[in-house]
Amino acid sequence: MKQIAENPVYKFFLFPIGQIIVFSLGASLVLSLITVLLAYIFKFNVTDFDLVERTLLILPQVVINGLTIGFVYSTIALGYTMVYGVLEFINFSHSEIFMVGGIVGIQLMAYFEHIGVLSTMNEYLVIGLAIILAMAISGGLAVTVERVAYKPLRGAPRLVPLISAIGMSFFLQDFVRLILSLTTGEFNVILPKFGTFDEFWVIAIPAMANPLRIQIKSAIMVGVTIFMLVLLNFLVNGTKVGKAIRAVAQDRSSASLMGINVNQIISITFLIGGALGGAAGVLFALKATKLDPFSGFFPGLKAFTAAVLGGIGNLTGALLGGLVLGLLEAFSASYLGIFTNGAFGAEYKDIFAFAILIAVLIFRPSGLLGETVGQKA
Amino acid sequence: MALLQTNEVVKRFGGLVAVNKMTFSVEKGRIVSIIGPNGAGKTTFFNSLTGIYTPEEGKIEFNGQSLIGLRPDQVASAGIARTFQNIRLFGSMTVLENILVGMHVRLKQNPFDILLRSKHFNDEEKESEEQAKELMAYVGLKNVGNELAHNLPYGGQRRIEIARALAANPTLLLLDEPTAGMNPNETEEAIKLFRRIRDDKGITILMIEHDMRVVMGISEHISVMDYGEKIAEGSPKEIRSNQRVIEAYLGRGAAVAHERKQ
Amino acid sequence: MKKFFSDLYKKANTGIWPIVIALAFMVVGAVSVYQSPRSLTAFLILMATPMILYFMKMDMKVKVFIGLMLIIVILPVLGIRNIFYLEVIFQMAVFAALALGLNIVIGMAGLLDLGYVAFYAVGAYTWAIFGSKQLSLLHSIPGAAPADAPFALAPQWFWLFLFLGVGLAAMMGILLGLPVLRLRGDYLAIVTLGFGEVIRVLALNLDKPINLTNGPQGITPIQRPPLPPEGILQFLRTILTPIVGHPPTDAEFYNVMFYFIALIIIGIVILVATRLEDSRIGRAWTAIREDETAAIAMGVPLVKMKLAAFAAGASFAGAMGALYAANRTFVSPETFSFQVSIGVLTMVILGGLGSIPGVIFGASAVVLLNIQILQNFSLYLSDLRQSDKIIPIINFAWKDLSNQLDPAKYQKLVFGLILILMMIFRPSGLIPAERRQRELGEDKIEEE
Amino acid sequence: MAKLLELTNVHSYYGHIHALKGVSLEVNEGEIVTLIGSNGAGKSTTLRTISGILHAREGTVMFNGKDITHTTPHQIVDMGVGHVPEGRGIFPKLTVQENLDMGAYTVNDSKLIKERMELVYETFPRLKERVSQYGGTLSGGEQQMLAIGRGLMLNPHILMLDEPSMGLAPVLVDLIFDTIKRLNEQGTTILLVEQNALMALSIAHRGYVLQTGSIALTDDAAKLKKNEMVQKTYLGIE
Amino acid sequence: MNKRLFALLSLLVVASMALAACGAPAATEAPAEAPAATEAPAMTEAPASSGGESMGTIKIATQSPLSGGQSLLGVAIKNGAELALEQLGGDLRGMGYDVQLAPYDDQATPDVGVANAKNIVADPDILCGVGHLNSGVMIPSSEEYHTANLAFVSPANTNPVVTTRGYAEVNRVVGRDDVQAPAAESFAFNTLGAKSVYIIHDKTAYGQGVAEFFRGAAEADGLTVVAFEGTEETANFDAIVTPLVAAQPDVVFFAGIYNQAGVFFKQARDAGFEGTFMGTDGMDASDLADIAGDALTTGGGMYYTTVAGPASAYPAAAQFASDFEAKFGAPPEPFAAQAYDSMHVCLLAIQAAAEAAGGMPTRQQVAEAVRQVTLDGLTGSIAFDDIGDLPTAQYFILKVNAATKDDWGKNEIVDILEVASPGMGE
Repeated sequence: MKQIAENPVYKFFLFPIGQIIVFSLGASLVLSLITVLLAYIFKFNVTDFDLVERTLLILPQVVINGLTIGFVYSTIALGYTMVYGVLEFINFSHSEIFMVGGIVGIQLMAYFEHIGVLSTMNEYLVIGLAIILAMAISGGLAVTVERVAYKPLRGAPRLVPLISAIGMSFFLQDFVRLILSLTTGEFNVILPKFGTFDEFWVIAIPAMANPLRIQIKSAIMVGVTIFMLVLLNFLVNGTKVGKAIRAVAQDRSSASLMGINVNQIISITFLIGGALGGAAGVLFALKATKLDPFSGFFPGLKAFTAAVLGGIGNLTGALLGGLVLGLLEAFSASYLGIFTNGAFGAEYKDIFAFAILIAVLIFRPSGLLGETVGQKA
Repeated sequence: MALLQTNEVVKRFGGLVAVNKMTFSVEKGRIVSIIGPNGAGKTTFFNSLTGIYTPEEGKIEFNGQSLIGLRPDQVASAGIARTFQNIRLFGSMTVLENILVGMHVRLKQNPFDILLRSKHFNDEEKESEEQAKELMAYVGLKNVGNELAHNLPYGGQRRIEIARALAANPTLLLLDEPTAGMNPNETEEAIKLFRRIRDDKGITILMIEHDMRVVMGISEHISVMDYGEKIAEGSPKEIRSNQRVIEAYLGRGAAVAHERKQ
Repeated sequence: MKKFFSDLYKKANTGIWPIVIALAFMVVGAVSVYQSPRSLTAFLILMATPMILYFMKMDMKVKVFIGLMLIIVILPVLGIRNIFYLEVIFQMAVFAALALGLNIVIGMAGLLDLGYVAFYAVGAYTWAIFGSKQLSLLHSIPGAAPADAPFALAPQWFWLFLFLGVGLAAMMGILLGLPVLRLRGDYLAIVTLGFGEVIRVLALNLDKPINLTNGPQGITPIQRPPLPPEGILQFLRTILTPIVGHPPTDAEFYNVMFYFIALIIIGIVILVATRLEDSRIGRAWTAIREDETAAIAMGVPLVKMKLAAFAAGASFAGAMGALYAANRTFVSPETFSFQVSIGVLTMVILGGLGSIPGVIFGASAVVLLNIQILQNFSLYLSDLRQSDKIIPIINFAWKDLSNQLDPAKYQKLVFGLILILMMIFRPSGLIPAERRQRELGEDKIEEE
Repeated sequence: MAKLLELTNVHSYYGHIHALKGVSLEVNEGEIVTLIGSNGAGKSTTLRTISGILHAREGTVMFNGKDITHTTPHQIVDMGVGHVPEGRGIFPKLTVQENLDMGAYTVNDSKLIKERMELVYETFPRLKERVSQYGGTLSGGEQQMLAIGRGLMLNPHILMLDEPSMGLAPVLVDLIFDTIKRLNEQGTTILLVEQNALMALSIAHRGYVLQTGSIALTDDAAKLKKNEMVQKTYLGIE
Repeated sequence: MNKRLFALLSLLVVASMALAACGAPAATEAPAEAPAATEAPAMTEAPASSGGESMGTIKIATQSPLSGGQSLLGVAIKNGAELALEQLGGDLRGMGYDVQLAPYDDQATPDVGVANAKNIVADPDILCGVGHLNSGVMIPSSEEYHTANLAFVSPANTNPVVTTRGYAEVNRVVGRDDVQAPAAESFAFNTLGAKSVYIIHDKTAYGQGVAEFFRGAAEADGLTVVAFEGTEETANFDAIVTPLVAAQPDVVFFAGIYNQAGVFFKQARDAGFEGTFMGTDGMDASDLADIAGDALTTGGGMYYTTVAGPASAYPAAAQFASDFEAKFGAPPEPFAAQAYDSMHVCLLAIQAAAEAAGGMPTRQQVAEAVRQVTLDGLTGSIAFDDIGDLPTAQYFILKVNAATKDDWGKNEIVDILEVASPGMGE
């Protein structure tokens, strides 16, 4: 058993994937069961159609929707949580780093379209290039932001870097707008149309009347995020730098006594977090098809919530938190209206998400996977 | 009856038993010390007494009242005040305010008094300010009432902590390594101060201390802890010659030196 | 250089000089505002007077006298000539009260609250629902309000609802506080943030099943408290007409009235905040912020004190919410967005966390920056772009400046930069917190 | 003997607190030097100042002939100064193996790392049984072993140990002290901060007594042990 | 001591900055009470090319969000007004007035909007205004315009309350929620023959208002409302789309702005919705086609209602679009044309009032003149009834034939509906 646990293939590949599968299936299953149960209870409330039937009809789709957005939240949440882990502060401008990644990705595709190669290039190559460029630029931006706005504040009271981060967030929004306005005259950035991502895979399931339809786009989003998560897992757990990051997060002064250049590691952390945010930005852009300098805010807020839900500072927690939040959102938005006969609708999904968050934190004050002894000494 | 009586108190952290079946008592009006190597569970025991930790097992009775399950502020109201091993002052408050916080439990002003600045409020504030000044003088602090606590030198901060603890008019005073970091002169003065606190004010003192001059100099009773357990207790003389104590704490060297001296 | 200024300051701060300077600023400011009511410079000179009064040494009675002159006589009169200034001061007061409330929660008790705007919303909607026609429209479709629906209450009820707003907001504070007290730092931050969003989303959505808030349409008209009796107004008109150049209208009187209500509330808020700070409760809050464990060991009841902080902080926002609803005669969920919570937080930290004068100054500075200085600056540049002027050295015509570079569009960028720079160069705020110095009858240690 | 480490009139501060008030001391190649003193006397501060976590505001710190007063900690480590901090500073959520890896962070020679690792496991066989356990789940004694072992991974020129006996059972204390002695015999210079003064003085060559931020006394260990003030204050001997 | 010195110094710095920044306008400003009398000296530098003697400065304000997330539309309003002032201000300039734009940023928040309103009102040079974008800002701000008799023409606010308060100064060149919605519903029910509709709105006063009235009309006609949802989501509509596709309504009616709706349309079509999309005048932007792509032309296609005639029907509109793009580098967003028309109304009114007064008109005169203006604007013929609404609003129902931005001009009018303003209330 111990042998298997130490095997790198298991440790860095099978285990994390297994973990992701367990998390996503587990969370989906629990929520699905609750929903079906509720459907039976509310059955008599709805007269127009059979509630249970309608519930089951859309259930697979809702789960897929939830997982798709959940993985994106997880990827952004990792950026928050990594920075929190090493510096213990909320990097408010991470949502803008994410937005920049998305915009850079779209702009690259738009450039390919402009020079006329977009339709001839392999579509997956295009996405790959966009993600790589976005990761580079977002990562670089995150490092720059850290150097300019946070590093001088190290050791200051904890609210000080928070405000600086808020200032940076304002600044970046308008700065991106300025650049976009100067170059394109407007600041809606629209994903050019290419490839076959909007199409669906239709999988017939014998036991069900309706086939399962998975959009290729969703599959790409899930696939790439899982790949990134596994990569991150390897980076953090399997490499020297990753160990150094964890060491710095756990005990900064001890880490420096090991000869670790703490400043460098913090920069690397921002680089990785920013790069993840950038990749998430491109994936999100695939789904959203349109971004503007302000579209980072809400996904950022959600991802931040996910990070806290999972236990901020805990990488696995960010993954779980993102999945749970994404699923919760999908379920509440899809079913609230149906169950209450229109009295409440999708607009209550945020209330729902936050109510769950509060409930979770009441029982587990440090999040789902957070340390129970919340505070570091 | 003892002022403070604990019975088989157990405190665990995960698998680690930090305090193991501590049965222990403090008679009213005495100065009692707990000694033991660093990490022996002394401070954890203090924290269990004051409600910061809730022990998993055992009884703690103070003045006939059980302290188990009480919150730290309730323990403080019951008459136990304490200082901390690594000074925990309210650094950005003034020295005077620190002492006033110590009086929190016995101030009677309610929100209306505060907002309306009633006579009661003004009288009470004035009185407590006077008392705080007296306390500062009592512990030997001069001209620092308006200084921010974190601006004071080390010895001064130790004194504020004691003054702050005394401000609550406690029956029992818990001192956690009160002379740590003091030079010999300061330590001498501290010893005198502890004696005075007990003699003038009749406050019972329970302390954790490493400096043997202090421990042996003023304790009337000493308990020795090691590995969360009480391994010995008795008068200073008895402790000094206890083999187990020497091995666990004072060190074999001490035993050797001790024997040689005898 | 530095020495020169500090010597100059010392000289200016002794004897009769402070009074002279204060009066000079006040008179020069007042006259120049009177002469050119739209000049920002003139207004800033006038607004420097309270700063001078606060910072420089002079007899308390003189301070109070000059201060009252400014507040009761000069500002209202100038405000009638240009009601914008009354609005600026009104908003300063509203945000100063919010910032003071948040300062209790964050600055004094050390609890990070990112959803503070919720309490403001509670206060505002309390009066908005009862002080408008909404109660008789509970079953109507939002937006289709019949104009002839009756008001539920007479405008005088505002005064009661001012207190109800305070009470309700305080209750909400406790309600929020109860479940989340065990949370620390950033967990608390995210929960309060969520709470703020929940309140806003509720305001946005409670137009069904019953139409309580009228949804995104907002509630209007909301009644204002009645003006003083006509006799008094007539008297004031007679006095003021020659001074301001025209008989003041009712609308202008309303502005003045709200100015005074806001000032009275902010006065009470300041009084309450300072009195709380200087008491057993305020000391307990600070102690909790500094060291929770030590505080609780000193007998400070953590739960009670934290709830008290939430309640006290919330109540200030509740009062200002009710006043805001009456002043605007309109509320809608847009006013209560997360950005407002963040805005108030920046005021608190920019001014000086935990420092009452700092927080007031921070709120005033941000309001001034936001609605006047940056706005005027961009208007000025916009003027330049429409003129034939040329940037001297590089010989570039303002006209040719790209439309995309229009500075009016980048206020937030400038604001963000200011925040970052302030935090780097002045992390403890514009007027950092200082502890109260008492007369202890001790030998004073001389400053070097 | 060559001077390996030399502090000259070092003043260090924590914020406003003047923690070291002109400390001068030296450690020669191959020595065990101990710093004794009560809690808060500045022993740990001295070590922190040497390893660069804290920078002296006045005075100089020389190591191996180089001025390291303002050098960053990771560079100082790179020069061969190992520091096992008070409270051990174990990374609680890294495994024993990973903790040891961290100790060799600046070492790039994998063969050397392997050698050192073997040495550590040989010295502390208990650690070998716990390779894949998290640092935080170890007992106090094991953590201390891990901390010292981690310090050894660097193959330091000088190893500074802060309270290695803290919280340890007598048997373990003996083991640790034996290990320290053995390391020294193998050529590692040791600067030892210890509250168990007698124990420390019994293995050290020389000692310094720190009181409230300054050196009160320095002498050969054997002589210090007999010093009346030392006996009274730190050894509990009347 | 040092801190206080800093505070004082920083104050001086702020003051001197403000001096530097605002010295110039402050110097040319005239005292409030007698604008006309003291204007002359300030105008010595009026350009000679304008001909005639200098009569003074007239400013026309715009207020809309120029920064923040809603600045896309807010800037469109400012730009539309700016273009109109440039192109149509000639007449007033010919009369010797220096006409300037004073753009204010209301940041889409009522606080800032009202403060700016008071600032605008306090500037005696400002005689008319164009704005706002958000009803939530317009309603409280217009209280100030009302008390100061300052005419404001709204290019975007469709909330009935804006005009039903009966203020003589508040006007709009757009329809009302309760006008547009029934028009759209009638088209869906009668022309498209829809049996069921899914209503979705953007949770703004505008979107929700239209949506509510649409629902009212639908219920009256017996058109089944499958669901009524509001959402602030802008990127990921999966959660709404999934039940929508399961319900398969005939029509989806989106009341909101194109940059949110476009994404929604695309995702709904991708997920398998086959019916017809409908939208409001917030959809009238070529970018919609770029965002939604062929989602607009496949399945049941897409229709939207608008008060602005399409470029094909109105040559003026085509000219406007190209001028706009030439000046600002991007095609006009929604409400740019309306802002252009609003500015046009202001200019005509000031001109008429100035001619009538024989000199600088008062605000009251301008406000009265606004109500007399009739013009054929980019967005149809404009005139105002006694509360400032268009007496009859003409709604074009357009069928979208564009899957890309460039084809936007191919949209065709399929119906024109004339709806009378309901006036003050029911």
